[in-house]
Amino acid sequence: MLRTHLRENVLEVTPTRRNRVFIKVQNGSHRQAVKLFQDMGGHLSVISSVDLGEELELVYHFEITPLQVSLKTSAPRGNPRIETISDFYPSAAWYEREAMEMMGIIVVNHPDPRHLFLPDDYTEYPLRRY
Amino acid sequence: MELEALFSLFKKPFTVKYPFEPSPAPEGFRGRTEFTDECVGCGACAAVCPPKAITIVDEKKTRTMRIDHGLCIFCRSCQDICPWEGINLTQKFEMATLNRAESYDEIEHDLILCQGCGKVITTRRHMEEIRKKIEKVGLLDKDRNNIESYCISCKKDQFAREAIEASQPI
Amino acid sequence: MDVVVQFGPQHLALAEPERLKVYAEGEKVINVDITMGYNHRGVEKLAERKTYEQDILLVERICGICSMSHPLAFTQAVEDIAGVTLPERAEYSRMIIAELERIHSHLLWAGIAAEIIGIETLFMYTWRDREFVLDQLETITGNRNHYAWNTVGGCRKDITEKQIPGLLTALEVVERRTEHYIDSFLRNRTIRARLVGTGTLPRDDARRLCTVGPLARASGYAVDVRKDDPHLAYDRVDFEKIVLDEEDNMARAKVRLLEVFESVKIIRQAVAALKGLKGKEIAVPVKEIPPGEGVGRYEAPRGEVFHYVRSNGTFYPERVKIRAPTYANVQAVPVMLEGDTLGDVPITLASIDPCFCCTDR
Amino acid sequence: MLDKMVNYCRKKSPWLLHVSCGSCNNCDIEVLAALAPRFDVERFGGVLKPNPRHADIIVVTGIITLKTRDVLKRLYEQTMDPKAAVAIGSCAITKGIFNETYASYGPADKVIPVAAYIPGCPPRPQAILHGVVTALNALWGE
Repeated sequence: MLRTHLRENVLEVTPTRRNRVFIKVQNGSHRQAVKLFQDMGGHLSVISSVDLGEELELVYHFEITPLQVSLKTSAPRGNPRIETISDFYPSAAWYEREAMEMMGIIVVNHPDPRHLFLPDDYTEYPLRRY
Repeated sequence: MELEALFSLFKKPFTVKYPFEPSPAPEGFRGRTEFTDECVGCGACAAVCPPKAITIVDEKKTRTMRIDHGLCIFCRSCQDICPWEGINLTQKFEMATLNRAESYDEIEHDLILCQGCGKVITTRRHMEEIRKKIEKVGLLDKDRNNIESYCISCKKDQFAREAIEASQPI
Repeated sequence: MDVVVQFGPQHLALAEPERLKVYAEGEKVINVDITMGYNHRGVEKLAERKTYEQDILLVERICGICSMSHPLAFTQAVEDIAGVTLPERAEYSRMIIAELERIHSHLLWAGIAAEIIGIETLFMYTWRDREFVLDQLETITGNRNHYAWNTVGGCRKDITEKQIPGLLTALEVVERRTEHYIDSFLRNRTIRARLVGTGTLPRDDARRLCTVGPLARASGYAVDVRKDDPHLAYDRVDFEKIVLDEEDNMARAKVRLLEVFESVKIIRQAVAALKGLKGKEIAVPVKEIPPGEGVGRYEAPRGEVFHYVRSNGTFYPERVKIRAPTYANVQAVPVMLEGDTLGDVPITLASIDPCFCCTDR
Repeated sequence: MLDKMVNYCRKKSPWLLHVSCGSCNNCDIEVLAALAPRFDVERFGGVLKPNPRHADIIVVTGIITLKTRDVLKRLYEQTMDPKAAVAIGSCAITKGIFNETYASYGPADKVIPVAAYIPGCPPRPQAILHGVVTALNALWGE
């Protein structure tokens, strides 16, 4: 169903055990997908950030009973800009704040881009691997 | 609640009399970690220890293995991995100390050094145990009795030299 | 924007260091600003430097009360990647420890809540009865809180026949005492005055803010991973999902105390099942963990614990993401406090059973 | 003579200030459990006081995280003399399993002087009682 909505923006679909599907979409079209999930009554579990080397990835984990969907989107390391989804899910705001301070992803249009866990004067991104 | 208070009047106190009476830990409690006499000094415990509380220091001909009780997290990984039952978690829990430097447990082992290059091979006890195991299987080469006093790279060299010597036409 | 009241980092009502800025107008709370991070230990980064076996012990030490839930979610994720099926005996014994933990956590919460609203007697009583559960955990696992029970593919220790009678007696004591506590919570006028009608979280807000656990269930939003996405042997035992729709602090207290009975029910069934599985293996060996991604979820006492593990085929995981239940729930605190009085701040904050050490990691 | 008496009185009523500096909550709970009916520190006159001005003994748990260092320092300064700090658990003594983390300044004795150490992860409440009694004996005489 997602394919019909997003067409060429879906890059990769990998199902795993236990009803979970990992879907990779192009940066920018993730907002459409998230809106779709919200209309379907999805529950946002968490947003995790991964350092892939050349790209920084955000993984949005949703639970849309009975299916569980993990939506991935990535941005290049030099300019890691990904648009916020906190207007759909208010609880995403904190997860995005964490991704910003830990991984150095710039979340565009974030309502409250302060540090969440680290002290305000901490400038490194501790979770970057490469 | 009122009844509860009334009943409590006639009950034995629930509080343990701990410092005045011993309060032993149950069997299987993960308390103070100690080396036993069975330890051969192989160092498997140091490799699995999550906080790296077991340190190995090789100095001249002795190996000192030391567990720092302040760093230990009492997870029993070392006891599970040890093939010789050389380390175990006792039921002692009274470890409070005023001097941080004295809260450790230590064991010393003799080392075998390579006769070729002087590198550390392993401890004497460990080698004895390995010999016993090999003897059991019947793989021990009677001719080369001192083979274990060389490290692997020296052993390779020696083997190669012997092979060359053997292949030399006389 | 009249008064700004600071709570913490060192505060009577908070055992953990966390800071709340409460903006109030007179007595009425307008907004709450929560500063996190006083407990941040960098577990996610540390997990990348340790092996999977060591990581289980590390994630156990994220939280002292959920010290079974985090390893369960983590091993579930890793076992997912490795494609391991657990032996049945390991499933049941893991479940027993996890449910014992739920009982002691809920009793602990009841005590803390009672102390916060000023009833120290109830605190003493609940913490006394909690000791029965902790004694059992100590004899079974070897430590009162950090159990070191799990390994990838099973358990490290087995529940022996000798330990079962003691376990069943402790359950009886807990069951009898919990009835008494429910009675006290429902009848005591002081407790009712403090709990009924305060800290309201409407059902729509609970859904919108993606809350989990007893907080969501007390607001009529029925999420329970044990039922929705059963792991271990939860689909083979009979228990109920407790959902109330009173939406206030009292409902949360009721949900937690009623869940103690369900846990007792689950443990009894699991012990009976263990008797039928005598002499079976408790762990399957796992040789290697292939590259891949896995997700582990478990219903901790406070709600859903979420672990996302990505492996790259080596002994060390590439990324571990941990979402503790309080992380999702604490964002609902401003909504719950809005319009309440300043005196209700501690109990409303306590009613989500906050575990900031989980949240900060 | 007077000193002896004062010390005797102090030993009979050690008031504890519990400071959690980024622990896993477990040592905190065991400290609380030591106050609960089973172990009951009040037998020795010990009372948990959240206010540093009232406390004699500071109980420190947890690695000292980036944000809590200043808090701990300030609380130690605010406590009245004579005072003593007790580090509980592996984290407060050496950082324990978190010893490679980026988010910590170091163990408790790097920030404040520590009088006694109670190893354990977490220590049993009995071990905490034993540790507090050891510290009291060492500080204010047998």
